[in-house]
Amino acid sequence: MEGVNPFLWKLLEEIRQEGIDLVDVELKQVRNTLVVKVTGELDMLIADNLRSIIDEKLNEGTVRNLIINLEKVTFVDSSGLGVIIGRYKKMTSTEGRMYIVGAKPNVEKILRFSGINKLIPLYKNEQEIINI
Amino acid sequence: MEGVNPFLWKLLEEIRQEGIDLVDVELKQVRNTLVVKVTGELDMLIADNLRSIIDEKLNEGTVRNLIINLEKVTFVDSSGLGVIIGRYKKMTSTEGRMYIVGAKPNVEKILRFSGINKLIPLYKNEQEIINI
Amino acid sequence: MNVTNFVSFEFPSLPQNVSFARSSVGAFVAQLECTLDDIEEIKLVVSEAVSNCIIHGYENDTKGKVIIMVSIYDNNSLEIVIDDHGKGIEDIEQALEPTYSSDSNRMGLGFTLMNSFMDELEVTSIPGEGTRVRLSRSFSLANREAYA
Amino acid sequence: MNVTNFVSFEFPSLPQNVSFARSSVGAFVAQLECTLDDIEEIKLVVSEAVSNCIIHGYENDTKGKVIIMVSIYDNNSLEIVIDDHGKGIEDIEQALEPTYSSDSNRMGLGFTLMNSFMDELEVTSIPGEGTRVRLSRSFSLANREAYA
Ligand SMILES: Nc1ncnc2c1ncn2[C@@H]1O[C@H](COP(=O)(O)OP(=O)(O)O)[C@@H](O)[C@H]1O
Ligand SMILES: Nc1ncnc2c1ncn2[C@@H]1O[C@H](COP(=O)(O)OP(=O)(O)O)[C@@H](O)[C@H]1O
Repeated sequence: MEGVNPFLWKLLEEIRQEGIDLVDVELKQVRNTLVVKVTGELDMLIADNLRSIIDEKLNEGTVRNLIINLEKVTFVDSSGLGVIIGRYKKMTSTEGRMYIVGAKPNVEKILRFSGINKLIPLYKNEQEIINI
Repeated sequence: MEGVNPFLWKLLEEIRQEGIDLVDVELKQVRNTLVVKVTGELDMLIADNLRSIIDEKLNEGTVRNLIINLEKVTFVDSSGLGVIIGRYKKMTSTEGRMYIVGAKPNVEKILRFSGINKLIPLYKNEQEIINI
Repeated sequence: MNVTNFVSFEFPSLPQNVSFARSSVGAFVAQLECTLDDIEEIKLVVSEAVSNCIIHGYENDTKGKVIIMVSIYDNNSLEIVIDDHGKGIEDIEQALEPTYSSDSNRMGLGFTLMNSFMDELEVTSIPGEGTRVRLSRSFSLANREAYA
Repeated sequence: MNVTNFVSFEFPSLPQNVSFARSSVGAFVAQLECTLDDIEEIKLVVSEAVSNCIIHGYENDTKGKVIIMVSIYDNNSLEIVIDDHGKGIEDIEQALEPTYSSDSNRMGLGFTLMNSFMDELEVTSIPGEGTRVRLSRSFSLANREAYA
């Protein structure tokens, strides 16, 4: 292992510099609610990238409520939780609401373990939020 | 790693000595045709076990034709091919016929690469053999 | 208690190796008699420990090395040791406190997760030389006996 | 041509580690720009080489050690080196012949598969000391460029 000018590392650099998305994320804004649907494993590899994608949108100033859809997330660790909690702080600072929907049992277990569910309510799906 | 008195190794020993099956295999005899349906990865770990399960049945003397159903086999290497070729030699020595059915594309690729398909015809499913 | 199987890995401190490390260790420990949930928990603690080596130990420098050693014992237990040769930890007691993090963007939850999902967590470190995290856990043999 | 990522593994010559080895290497090489079929082929050659260490190198003695080193290069190529400290090979030329096997129950297809599915195969051995198998393969960058 000599020098670090790697193929994949270059890709990561590009991501940082040019905003190419490493994380597979879908953004959908319905009036003042932003829905962020992430696919894959929420760990340190994608944390920075996911954070900046969401923040860029939030900084536009048109988002009041944030829904994180974790339906297609198969793994989350504390780096992933950090991104979620960070967005929560941002949302409450502007008096917005935040929700998490669709967490699989293993992901929900970690959300509950960390106590995040006491700050950000968990729902099965987006429909369930509209019905409340 | 000191001494080898392992949990799993003990299990492997038991398999050898007591005939506990490591390989997930289903045997079905219809008149003089034996259908062997294997599940999992056909490598050196299960090769010996699979070989003795089939041979035990063949040695009963009631089997004339042999069908190996690979529908649920996700991987095969030369240890697995060895078991198949060995059974082929056994079958031809008693003038029986042998067929392979249900190989997935990646498994079929290795069967063709090895030339086994020139000795043992490949079919989609058991029905296709009956129809010939 | 004898070691029945063992694997050691060594790889550079690249972020994409966190995912590789947890899935490889997960594949290895699958030979224990344990549930899929147990394996998910093992993958989580490995993810935490390896992320710590990269983020804290090497401060995101990708030229560091991470070493993982996994041992499986004949009583259906396992030990995972994760080493880095990074900057080390000055105050281990403080590092182990729930919610403590030296990085304001992080949650300080890594060691808490390791502590909760494993039976034992032991951290040793020499500042300037590196950190060793030793994790162990044993699984009941109930399932295994039910099969036999 | 620079190494961009690297992993080395060491584990005992137990049959259950063949499956672990091929799936771990498969997970690691998934970071190359290549197809799922390519990864299947890599898993196959690893399975062959590791089985050889256990069956031939250590003659099924489970106290041996198998070492695998995988390097990924910035031109989308990879190198896999598989070492054992087993009995070694007296006549490498003969061993490489298609269908040659020292074991009448085996097909002598291992090296042929490695040769066919990899760009390069190099076998070095010292009888009584061990064997090294070096495999390499490069993948086209076509896909990668299509994405960029
Ligand atoms: N491998 C390591 N090398 C150096 N410091 C570490 C390492 N692992 C943990 N630490 C220190 O311990 C603190 C607590 O770690 P942890 O509980 O995992 O939380 P977090 O990773 O969120 O900071 C870290 O903030 C860091 O200061
Ligand atoms: N790691 C090894 N150590 C010792 N001998 C080996 C090793 N790998 C291969 N060989 C020798 O080379 C021969 C050919 O290997 P191979 O083509 O894989 O076929 P097979 O495994 O079916 O015998 C083996 O039969 C064995 O004699």
